[in-house]
Amino acid sequence: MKAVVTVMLKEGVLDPQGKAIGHALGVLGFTGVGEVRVGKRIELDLAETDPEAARKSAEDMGRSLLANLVIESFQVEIV
Amino acid sequence: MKAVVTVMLKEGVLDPQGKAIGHALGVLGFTGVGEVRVGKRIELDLAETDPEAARKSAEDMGRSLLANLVIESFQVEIV
Amino acid sequence: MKDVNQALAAEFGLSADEYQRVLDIMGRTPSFTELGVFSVMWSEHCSYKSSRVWLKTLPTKAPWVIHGPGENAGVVDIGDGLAAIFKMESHNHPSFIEPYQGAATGVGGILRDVFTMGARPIANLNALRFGDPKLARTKRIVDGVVRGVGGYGNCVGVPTVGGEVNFHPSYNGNPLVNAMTVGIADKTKIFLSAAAGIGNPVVYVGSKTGRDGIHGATMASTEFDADSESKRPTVQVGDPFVEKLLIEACLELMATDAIVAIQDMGAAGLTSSSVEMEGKGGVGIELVLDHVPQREPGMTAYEMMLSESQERMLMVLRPDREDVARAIFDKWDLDFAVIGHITDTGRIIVRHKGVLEADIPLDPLADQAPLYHRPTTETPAQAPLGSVPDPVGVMAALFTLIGCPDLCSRAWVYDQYDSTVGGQTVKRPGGADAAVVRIDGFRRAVALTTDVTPRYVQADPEMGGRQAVAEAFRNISAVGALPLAITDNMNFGNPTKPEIMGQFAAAVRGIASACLALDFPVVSGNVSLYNETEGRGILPTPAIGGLGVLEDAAHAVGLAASAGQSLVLIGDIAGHLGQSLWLREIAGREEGPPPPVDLAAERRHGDFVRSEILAGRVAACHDVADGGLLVAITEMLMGGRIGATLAAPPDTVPAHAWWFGEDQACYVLAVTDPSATLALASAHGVPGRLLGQTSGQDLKMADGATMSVAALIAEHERFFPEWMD
Amino acid sequence: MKAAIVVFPGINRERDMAIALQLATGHRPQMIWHKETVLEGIDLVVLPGGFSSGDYLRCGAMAAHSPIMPAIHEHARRGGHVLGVCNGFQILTEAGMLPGALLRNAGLRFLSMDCHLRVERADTDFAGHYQTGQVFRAPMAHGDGNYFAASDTLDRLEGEGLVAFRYASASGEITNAANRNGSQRNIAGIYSPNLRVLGLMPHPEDLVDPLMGGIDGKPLFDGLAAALAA
Ligand SMILES: Nc1ncnc2c1ncn2[C@@H]1O[C@H](COP(=O)(O)OP(=O)(O)O)[C@@H](O)[C@H]1O
Ligand SMILES: [Mg+2]
Repeated sequence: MKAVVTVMLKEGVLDPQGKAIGHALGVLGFTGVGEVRVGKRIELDLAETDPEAARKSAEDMGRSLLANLVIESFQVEIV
Repeated sequence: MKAVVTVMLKEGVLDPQGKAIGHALGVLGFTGVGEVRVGKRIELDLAETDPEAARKSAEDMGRSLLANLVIESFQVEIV
Repeated sequence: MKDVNQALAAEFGLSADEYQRVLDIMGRTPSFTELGVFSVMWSEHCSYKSSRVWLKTLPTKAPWVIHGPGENAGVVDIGDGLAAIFKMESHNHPSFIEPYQGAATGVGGILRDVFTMGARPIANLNALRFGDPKLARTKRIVDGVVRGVGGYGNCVGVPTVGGEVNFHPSYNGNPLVNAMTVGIADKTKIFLSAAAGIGNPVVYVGSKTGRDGIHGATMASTEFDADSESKRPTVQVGDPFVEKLLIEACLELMATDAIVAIQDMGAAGLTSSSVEMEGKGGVGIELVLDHVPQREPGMTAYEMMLSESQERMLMVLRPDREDVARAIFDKWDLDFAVIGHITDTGRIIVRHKGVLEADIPLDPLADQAPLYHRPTTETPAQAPLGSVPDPVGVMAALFTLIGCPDLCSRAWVYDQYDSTVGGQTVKRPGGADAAVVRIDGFRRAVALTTDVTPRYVQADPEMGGRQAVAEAFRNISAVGALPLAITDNMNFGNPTKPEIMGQFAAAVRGIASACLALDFPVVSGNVSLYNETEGRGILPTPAIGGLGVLEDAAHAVGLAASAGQSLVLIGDIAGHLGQSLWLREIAGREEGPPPPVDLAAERRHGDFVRSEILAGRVAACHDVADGGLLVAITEMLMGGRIGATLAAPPDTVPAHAWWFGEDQACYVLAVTDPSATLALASAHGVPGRLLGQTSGQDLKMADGATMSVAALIAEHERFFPEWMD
Repeated sequence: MKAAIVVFPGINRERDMAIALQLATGHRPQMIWHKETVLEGIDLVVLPGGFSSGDYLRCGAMAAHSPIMPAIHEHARRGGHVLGVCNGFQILTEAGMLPGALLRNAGLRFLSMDCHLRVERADTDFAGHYQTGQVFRAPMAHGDGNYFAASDTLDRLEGEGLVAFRYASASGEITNAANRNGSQRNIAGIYSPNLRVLGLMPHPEDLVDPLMGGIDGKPLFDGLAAALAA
């Protein structure tokens, strides 16, 4: 079973990386690019075969390690 | 229109960050975690309103800046 | 928006008395934004209301001091037409909440204090104190803080050249992150913050304003409790890339004559920067917040005035130079906006969307700021220690001490900090008692150190305060530099507790006496109070950042000994074990008075050692500090990967007390002609003694005990990597 | 030798590089802002170390698209010399001027310490003042110096003699312990096929003065000055 944990900065938290990418895209001539936000995509191969159990476990991982809940939030998807 | 560009390391490129996360999850007591891969999720607000044009433009951005095709591959999703 | 009343004022951290004072000054109920302005300006962090009466007693003058406390940073004349500008600042509370960003933005903030005065930053230091290493939380905080310090400092390209790392359970819920920056400027081109010129534009540059860190200044002024989790949205994120651009853009602008006054936006952001600039200049200001570059939609006046978004500066420009300035900030892709102008009203007036959001008279906001003579109680004197038997023997104790968390190698930490960028780092971390950084284009160098031994301060705050300054003096002297001035960072607990305020007052007395005796004035500093968790205070930690100067960087010596040298002790070892690391790590006791500091001896010994170094007669030098004489010697041997044979201690002092007592005013010198050094010392009335000779691979004691230096090194380097990686 | 240092926003070792070049050539190199588009009368173009664009996204990714880059490509195509150090090396790989990529250090920590480099060939304009097999010391200071390339690329680099320096022990052994950032085959620096473009991670420019701990890095600049004299 594969779980994908997506970690993004919370709304309102400065994203210096996104800002710099937005600027660079402008320099490259891409127009009409508004806000850019950068986050992480973490793909986990899990031995668990029950989707609900896998989701619960990935959510635990998100809370305890993968996301820094002070500034980030995360979502889990089972694929 | 929002485009999401997902950038992952290619198969065969060592992912020390993924390895470290896998190790840390083990230390935390999570069992049954196999391979862990870490990539980037880049969310772009685009002024473009046509989904196909937005996709094309995001793909251009992926090729020219967002991914380094020597080590990474990317996918575009329009949401 | 909430009604403004006493309950809201209390939520904002204002006492009933303080709120009454606001009502008296305003003659009406303040607006929400006005209340916000008062609350941050009168917070402990911005107003120094508990500490001001004591800080005033510190010596701040010397012929070489150009600007003492009161400016963004202290400024001293270091010769050759150069000024060194430096300061230390804490980011303790933010670093507990989010270690990486807390530490990173701490570094960013202190850099701005220094380059806002016209200096190019040339060195960073960081004094770190963490809880018990056995706790998982401590590990996480150490990891985040070290990454944060490095992440920011490395990116801005300022070498991180020194600092301290200590552990004690009293910091379990309240780590200390004190960051120091040193910059160099032409001494005739120092930029100050006093605004002037009625009608002059007030200009905002740097990053956009978001909702970051609103009420950070008041957060730094309260204790942590179980609720602090809920205060979390105030975390600020640093952008060192923008800081780097801001440094370059500001320095470029400073080479023109455009700037009338400049001030970084630190704690309490736009509020404190504008209030301070106008207050110092005795003028008024009118701001139109609609022009403030904003990162998020829908921000209110209150939010913009209190935001602590990072990497922003406020300037007053000559009106005819606005275009010159704008072109420079455009070049560096930084926001530039005229957000107001200087007035003659003596008031701060804030408008937003056509509404008058604040109209406050500046004088009373400053003059009538609360000032507390808080009650103090003296720390009771520690009972004398009496004699303590040696349970393990000297070599075994050395092996334990050299590997313990407080004495082991800090390489794991400083190997993550770029210490060489700039190409001027003469003595890197670990290489000498003080870092030595040359000034680009000159022979001259500055010597930098941070010091304090909190367990001494806890046991005897006055002696501990004195010792911290004396150790900084010693570390600077030990590289051959002349100590010039200090910055201090006073980290203490809750000032409303008389015993805490008593620690504070006594530590200030100790610092002041040492500054006077050593001609080593305080030119800048910072106070961090309420460092407590659930009612338990930290060890009182008045960190001292010292700066000295070498006319020629080539004169600097490090601490590594090499083969064929004699080791000479300068100073007297009485074998003082009270509060020593030996007592704690080997005998398991944290007791007794700290070692007494004889300031006249510090001066005499330091001056002698420095003159010997400058005369070229010293190959290496190290002061005796934590761990005592044998630890100091061992550090010199490990540094040079060389062994030594040591003479027996005198009969008058037990061997373990001789080798591990933490007596003050002592140095170990590696020399080739020990008799010349000893003769000169005696001619100067300075005690000296031959300790032994370097040679071979082993440390050999007179009683035959032997240990290979390689084994000592392995033990010394073991702790951090094993713990962290 | 006329040298120019390209100043990208966020780089921070341009002054260190200028000091080293001035020592070797006797004059200050020219500083070129990244928004310029022409390079004229320049023998050596240097891309210095630092954090161009904050090292955000990938190190060097954004600088590789700077307005100055076409002129640098053109300079190299004409056989001009290019030196990229640290961030400069990353920019060269991102711009496709050198093969491979620099990944995050294997230990995921920034590494700031001296390392030892073994000179793989001395018959180039950059390494002429070293001997083949010589070991020299240089400070390194990077978070992303882990050299990666596909194995056929690595084989080609080795086959064509384009590996410039490898991380080594003080006595010249190519060991894992010496390879702290995890680079493939201990590679610390590589050349372009014409040997005129060099990228390397460590900082020889920070070891050109005995006061800073040695002059191990100086031969690189002296060698360049000699090779490109006149
Ligand atoms: N947080 C830090 N950042 C950079 N360097 C540090 C840090 N902590 C310690 N160091 C360096 O490690 C060396 C040893 O530190 P320490 O044992 O505190 O020295 P000392 O006893 O001479 O004051 C010194 O060179 C010091 O500057
Ligand atoms: Mg010391």
